[in-house]
Amino acid sequence: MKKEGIELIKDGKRLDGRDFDELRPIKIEVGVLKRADGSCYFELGDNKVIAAVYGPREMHPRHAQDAKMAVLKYRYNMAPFSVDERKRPGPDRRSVEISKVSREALEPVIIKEFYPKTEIDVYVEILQSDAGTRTAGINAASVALADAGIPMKDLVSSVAVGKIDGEVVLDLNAVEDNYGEADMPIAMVARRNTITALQMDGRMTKEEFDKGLKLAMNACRQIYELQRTALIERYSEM
Amino acid sequence: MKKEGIELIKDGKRLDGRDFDELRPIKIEVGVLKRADGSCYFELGDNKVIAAVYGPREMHPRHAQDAKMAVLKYRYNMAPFSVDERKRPGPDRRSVEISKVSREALEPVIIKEFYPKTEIDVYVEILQSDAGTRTAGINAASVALADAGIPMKDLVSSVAVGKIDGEVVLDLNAVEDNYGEADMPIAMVARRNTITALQMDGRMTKEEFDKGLKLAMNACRQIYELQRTALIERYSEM
Amino acid sequence: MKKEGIELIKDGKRLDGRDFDELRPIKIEVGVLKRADGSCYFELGDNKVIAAVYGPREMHPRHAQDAKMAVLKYRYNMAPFSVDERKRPGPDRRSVEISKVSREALEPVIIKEFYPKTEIDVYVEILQSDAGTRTAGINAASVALADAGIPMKDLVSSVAVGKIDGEVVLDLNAVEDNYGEADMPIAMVARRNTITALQMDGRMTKEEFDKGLKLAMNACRQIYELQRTALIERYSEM
Amino acid sequence: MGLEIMDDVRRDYIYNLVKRGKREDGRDFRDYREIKVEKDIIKRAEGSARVKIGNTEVLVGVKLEPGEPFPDSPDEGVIITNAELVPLASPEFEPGPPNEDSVQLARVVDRGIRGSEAIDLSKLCIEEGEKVWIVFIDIHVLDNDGNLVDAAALGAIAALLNIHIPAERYGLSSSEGEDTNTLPIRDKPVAVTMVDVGGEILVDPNYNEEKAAVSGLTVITNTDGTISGMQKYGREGLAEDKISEMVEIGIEKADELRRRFL
Amino acid sequence: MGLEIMDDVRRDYIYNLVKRGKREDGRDFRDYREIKVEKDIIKRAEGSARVKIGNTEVLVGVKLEPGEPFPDSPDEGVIITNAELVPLASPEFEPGPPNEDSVQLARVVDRGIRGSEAIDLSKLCIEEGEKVWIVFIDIHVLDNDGNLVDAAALGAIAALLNIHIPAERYGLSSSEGEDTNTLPIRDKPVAVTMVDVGGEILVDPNYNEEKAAVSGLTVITNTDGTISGMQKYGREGLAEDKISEMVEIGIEKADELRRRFL
Amino acid sequence: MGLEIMDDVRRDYIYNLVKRGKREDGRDFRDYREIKVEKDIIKRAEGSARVKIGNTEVLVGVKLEPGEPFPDSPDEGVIITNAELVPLASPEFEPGPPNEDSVQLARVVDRGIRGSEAIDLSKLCIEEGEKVWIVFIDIHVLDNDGNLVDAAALGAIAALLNIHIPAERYGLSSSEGEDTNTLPIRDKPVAVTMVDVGGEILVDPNYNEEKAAVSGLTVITNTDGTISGMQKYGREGLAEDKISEMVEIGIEKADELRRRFL
Repeated sequence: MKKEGIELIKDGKRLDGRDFDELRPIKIEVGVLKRADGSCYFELGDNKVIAAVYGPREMHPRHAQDAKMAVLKYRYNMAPFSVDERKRPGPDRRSVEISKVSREALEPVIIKEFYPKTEIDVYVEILQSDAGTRTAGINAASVALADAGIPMKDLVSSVAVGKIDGEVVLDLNAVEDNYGEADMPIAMVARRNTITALQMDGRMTKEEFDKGLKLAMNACRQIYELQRTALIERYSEM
Repeated sequence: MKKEGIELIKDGKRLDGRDFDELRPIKIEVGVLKRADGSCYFELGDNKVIAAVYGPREMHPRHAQDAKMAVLKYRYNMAPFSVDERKRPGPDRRSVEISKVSREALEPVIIKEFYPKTEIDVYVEILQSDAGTRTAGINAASVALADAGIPMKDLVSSVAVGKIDGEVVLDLNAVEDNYGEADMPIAMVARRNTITALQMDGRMTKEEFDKGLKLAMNACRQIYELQRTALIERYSEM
Repeated sequence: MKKEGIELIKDGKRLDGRDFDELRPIKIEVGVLKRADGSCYFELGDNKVIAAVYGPREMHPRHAQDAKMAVLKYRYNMAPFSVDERKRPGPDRRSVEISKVSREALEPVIIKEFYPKTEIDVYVEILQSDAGTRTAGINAASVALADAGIPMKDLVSSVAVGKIDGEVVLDLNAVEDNYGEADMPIAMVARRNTITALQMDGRMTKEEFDKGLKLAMNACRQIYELQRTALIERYSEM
Repeated sequence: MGLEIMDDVRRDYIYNLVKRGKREDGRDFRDYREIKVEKDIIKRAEGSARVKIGNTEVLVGVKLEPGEPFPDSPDEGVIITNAELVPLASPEFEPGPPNEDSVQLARVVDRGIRGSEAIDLSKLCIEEGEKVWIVFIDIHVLDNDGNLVDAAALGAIAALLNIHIPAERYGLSSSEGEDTNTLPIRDKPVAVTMVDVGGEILVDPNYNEEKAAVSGLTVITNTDGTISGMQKYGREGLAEDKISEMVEIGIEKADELRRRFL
Repeated sequence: MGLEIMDDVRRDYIYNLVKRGKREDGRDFRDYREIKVEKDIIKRAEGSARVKIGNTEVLVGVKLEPGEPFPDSPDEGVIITNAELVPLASPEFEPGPPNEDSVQLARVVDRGIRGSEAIDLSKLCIEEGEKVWIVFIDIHVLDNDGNLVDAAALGAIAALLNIHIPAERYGLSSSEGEDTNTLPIRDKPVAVTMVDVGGEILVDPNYNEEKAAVSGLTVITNTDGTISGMQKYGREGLAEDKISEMVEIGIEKADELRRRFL
Repeated sequence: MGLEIMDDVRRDYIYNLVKRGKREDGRDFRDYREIKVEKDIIKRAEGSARVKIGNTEVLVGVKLEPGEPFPDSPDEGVIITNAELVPLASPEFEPGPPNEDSVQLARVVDRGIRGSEAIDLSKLCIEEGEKVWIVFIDIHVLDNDGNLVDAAALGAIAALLNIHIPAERYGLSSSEGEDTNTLPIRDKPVAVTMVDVGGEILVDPNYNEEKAAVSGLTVITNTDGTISGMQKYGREGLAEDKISEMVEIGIEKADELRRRFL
C-alpha cells in the first residue's frame, strides 16, 4: 500500500533531519482538564492529543458489569480538523480497532480488581495528526490514568518503528508513513520489558522486525522517563 | 442567508395582501384523533399541522424517570410530502432543535409534579409547510395538551415576526421567509406576558427587535383567544 | 415490474429443461454446524442456504419476555457475495419483510408454551441466491428447529409458484423470476393442508391462482418427505 | 402483565361476538366501515389523498423528483413506497427507523401498484441511464384503528390519479404535447383485507378485531378482476378453501370500492 | 436519587449566593470569567482557535473542501457547523451521535455567523451549480464548565478570521489576484449568554450557575450593534423587560469581547 | 454469574492440560487442527473459498465491481475487506453493525493482503481518477470454534487466486490480450495465530483455548518468509523472546499451509 517516488533518507538523515533512532520532540502536560478525573496533553512532533479519564464509576447498563473487577473502556477519536481531509465525526473501523488495541495495551497494568462493578473510561481525542496518533494516545492515556489515581502496576509507553528507503527507523512521521515500506506500533511496560500492544503492516524481514522491536523498546524506555518526570512535576507542584 | 431580488412589499401591503401586523387565517380543530389522549389540528395559512398527546403514562426506560415529576417529551416531525423537495423521513438537526425549543416553550405551563415517574408525549406532525411550522406546532400542542386533560397553568401561544424589505412584519410566509432579512419565532403565556421561547436569525437592530417583540406578543394574545374558543366549543359539544 | 423479451418456455419445457410442475434438485444436510443447537444446509437448484437455531434461551431485554410462551425470532440475511451485485451487509427492507413472513410461516407449528420467558432464535444465511431463497430458508429453518429439539407439531415446507409465458409453473429460478409475470411463495404444514405463508406479486387471474396454489401444495408435500427423510437419516446415524 | 390480561379479555369479547354473528360496531361480516376519501389536500405534493375508514386515518402524499434509474432498467422511472407509523397515530407506535410492521405495510401497497403495472414506468424516463422520475409514495398514518393496509392502498392509488409531472420546477421542459406532463395510470389496484376470527371471515377488521384474529389475508385486485398482490398475516395457518373464499370476497369488495372512490 | 439531591443543594447554594449579590467565583453579575483566545493552533485546519473562558475550553477548527452547492443557491459556498460534545469534556457527555444539546450549540453558533453574513458566500463559488467551497466549522468541546455557546461562537469567528483558501491542495488555482485566496470576513458576530437566577441576570454562567438557572438567553450581535441571532433556554419563561435588558447587556458585552479578542 | 464460573472452570481445565503438555483435542502444541479448503463454491462471486479448521468454518467471497478510486491513488483499484460475525456462527455473536471483533478480524486479514501487495492494484484501473475495480473481500463466519483469523486469511487468499475480472458484466471490454481479465496475484500471505497459555505457545487455538489464553499473536508471512502483518491480542503482555519465537513459528507454519492449500 506504500507509494513510491519520494526519497526519505538523504546523507544518512531523514527528511526532518532526525537520525534513524531519534524520536520526535515530546511534550507532556498533566492535569490539563478540570472536569475529568485525570488528564494529559501529549505532543509527539506534530501530533497533539489529549486524554481524559473518568472513573471508577458505576457501570451502565448493569448487566455489563463485571462482579469481580472494573471494566476498562477506551475511546480513540479524531477531531474532524485533525487531518488534511476533514474526518467525518463518529467512529469508523480504524478508530474501533485502535480503541480495542489501545485498551489491551493498558489493561495489563491496571489493577481492576480494586473496583468491581465499575467502569473506568479513557477518552483520547486526536487534535492534530501526523502519524503516530495511536501511540501518542496510549502514552497520554497512561499518564491520565495515573493522574486520575487509578491503581496501576506501572506506566505503559508506546511508539512506532517502521521501514523507509530500506532502513529500520524510529517513530515515522506522516510523510514517512505514507511513502515508507512498513509501520509497526508497539506498547510496552517499559520497566518489565513486556509488550502489551503490537501491530504491523507493510513488509519486513524477520531481521528487520527484530531490529525494529529493539529500537522501539529502547524508545519506550525514554518515553517512560518523560512520562514519569511529567507526573512527578505535577505532584510536586501540588 | 437571505436572497435578494424579490419585492416583498408593494403599496404598503405584503404580496399576499396582508398588512404588516396581520396574521394569516387560522383554523383550529380539537380532538381530531381517536387513539390519542388529546389532539388538535391547526392551520396557519398554508401550514397544516396536527398534534397528539399521549400520557401521563409509564416512562421507559425506568432509569430516565424523574421521581418528582413527569417528563415532557416533544417530537416535531415533517411528513416527507410537506415541503417542495421531499424530506427524507426521520429526525434531522433542524427538527431536533425545534423539538427542544418547543418542549421548553410548553414546559413552564405544565404542572408536572402531579404525575411523578411518568412521561407526557407530544407528537407534532407537519403535513404541509409554508414557514411558521414550529409556531403552528406549539399552538397545536398547547391545545392538544389541554384536550388530553394535562393539568396546565395556562395555554401557550406562538407566532413569528420578521423583517422584510426593511419592515418589521408579523407571521412570515415561505416567500417572505426565503427573501426576507430576519425571522424571530416566539412563544408566550399570553395572559402572563411571559416569553417561553425566543429564537432569532437574520439581522435586526435593537429597535426592530423591540418592535417585533411587541407585534408578536399582541398576535399571541389573538391566537390565545382562538385557542380558548376552540377548546370551549369542543367541550360545549360534548 | 417484469421485463419482456425472453422466451421462457420452448417446446413445453422450461429453459433449464424442467416440466411446469417440476422442482429444482434439492439437497438437505442436517446438523452441519457445531456451535448451533440445531442446523440445516439446504440447496434448491442454485440456492444455497444454511439455517441455525439457538434456544430456547433466556430472553433479553427482560421486558420483551412473554410470561406465557417462548418468543420466536427469525433473521433472514443474505451474504454480500450471494447475489450478482454485491449486497451491502445489514438488514434492508426486503430482508425485514421476509424475516417477518418466515417467522409467521413457522410459528403455527412451534409449541411455544413449553418455554415461557425464553426466546428461540432462527438465523438463516443465504450463501448463494437464484430465486426462491425465502422458501429455501423456511425449509432449512424448519429442519433446523427439529434438529435443535424444539417441540413442534409438524414440519413446515415451502415453495414458490409463478407464471411465465402465460403458464403457471412451479419453483421459478432467477431468470424466470426476472422475466416472468407473477411469483407466489407459500409455506404449508404439508400433512395438515394449512397454509402458513402466502405472498404474491405480479398479475394472475383467480383461476391461475387456484391452479398455482394446488401446484405449490403438492410440491410442499414432496419437500416434506425430503425433510423428513433427512431428519430420519440424521438420527439413525447417531 | 396487566396489558396481557386485557388482550385476552378483548380477544374473548370479539370472539364471542363473532360466534353470535355480530361485530363490535354492529357491521355485517362482509361490510366495510364508513369510508371517506379526500383528494389533493396537500399543496406541496404532486398528488395526495386522505382516507378514513371508520376511525382509521391515513394520509398519502406522492412526490416526483428526478433521480437515477436502477442499473437493470435504465429507461424506467422508479417507485419508492415508504410508510411512517408515526407515534401520533397509536400508543403502540414508537419513533425510530421503520420496523417490520411499517416495512410490510409499505411493501404490500407497493406490490399492488407494481403488480398491476398501474404506473407506466417507461413514460418516466428523462434521459436513458442517467435521469428518470422517482415516484415517492409516502404513507403517513394519522390514526390507527385497524386495517391500515386497505386505507393506505386506497390512498396511494387515489393520490396517483391525476398527477402533474413537475417538469418545470426542475427545468425539464417536455418538448412534446402537453399531456406528456400527466402521470399515466393504467389500472386501479385495490386492497381488501380480511381476518379469520373463530372460523369466520371478517372484512375490514378494526383494531380490536385485528388483535383478536389469528390470521388474515390481504388481496389486491385490479379493474379486470386479476390479482396483483397478496399477503398472509398472523400466527396461525389458513386452509386452502378459506383462502379461496377470501380471494373471491377480495375481488368483489375491491370492485365495489373502486367504483365508489376511484 | 443521590445526584438529584446534589442538584437541589447546588441550586440552593447558587440561589442564596445570588440573593446576597454574590457569585460562586466572586465575580460581579455582569463579568465574564478570564478569557484566553489562541489562534491557528491546528496545522491541519485552514483556521483554528482555542478559547478558554474560566475552566471552559473549546477548540474550533475550520476546514474548506470543494463540494456541491445547495440546489437553491448554486453560486454560493456552504457553511456546515458541527459541535461534538465529546465525553472527554464532561462526565455528563456520552459518546454517540449528536443529541439535542450538541445540535443546539452548533445551530446557535451557525445562526450567528449566517445572520451577520460574516462570510461572503458568493466568493466561495468554484463552478456555478457544480462546485463550491464547503466551510466546515467544527466545534470540539474539551472541558465544560458552563457557557459553551459563548466560547464556541468566539472560537468560530476567531478561527474564521485570516483563513487561506486551500485552492492548491485541490488543484484549483485561482486565476485572479492573490488575495482571492483569503476568505473574506465581513463582520464579527459575538455571542453573549446570560441566565436568570432568582430574578438576577448573570452574564457568562459557569456550570453550576447554568444548572441553578431556570432560564437563559444568548444574544449574538455584530460590529454595528445589530442582532444576528438569539436563543432562549430553560424551563421557565422570561418577561419582556428582562429580555430587553438582556439584549442591551448582550450588545455591550459583545462589543467589549470583540475589541479585546477579535 | 453462572457463566463466569464456567469460564473459570474452563480456563483452569485448559491450563492444567497444557501444564501437563496436553491439549483438549490431543494435538501437539504446534499442530493445526484438520484443515479443509474448498474453492469456487459460490457461483455469484468472482472467487470464493470455504475453509474449515477443525469445527471452525469460514466462507470468503470476493466480488469485483467498478467504483471510484481514492483521491490519493487515482490509478489504483480498491480493496474493501469486511467480516460478518453472523449470529448463526456462535451463541455469542449478535446481529447488528460490526463490533470491535469483526472490525479487527477484517482489518487483520486486510493488512496481510495489503502488506504483501498480493493484489497488483495498478492493474485494476479502468479510467484514471474516475473508475477502478473495487475488490470486495467478504468474510462470512459460519461456525466459530476458535481461530477465525487464520481461517479467514486462508480463505481470502484462496478466494483471490484465479479470479476472472467481470468486465463483460459491466460492459467494460478489455481491449488487450485475454489474460488481462485475470486478477494478478503476486504473493500468498498466510496468517498463523498462536496463544500463550501458562507460558506455552499453542498454535491454532480452538475456542476454549482462546478463552483460556491471556495473550496471543497473529503473524502473517509471505512466500519469501517476510512478514506482512502482525497483531497482538489479549489482556496480558508478551515478552520479547516469546514474540520472537512466535514469529519464527509463524513463518514455518505459514510455509506449511501455503504448500498444502494454496
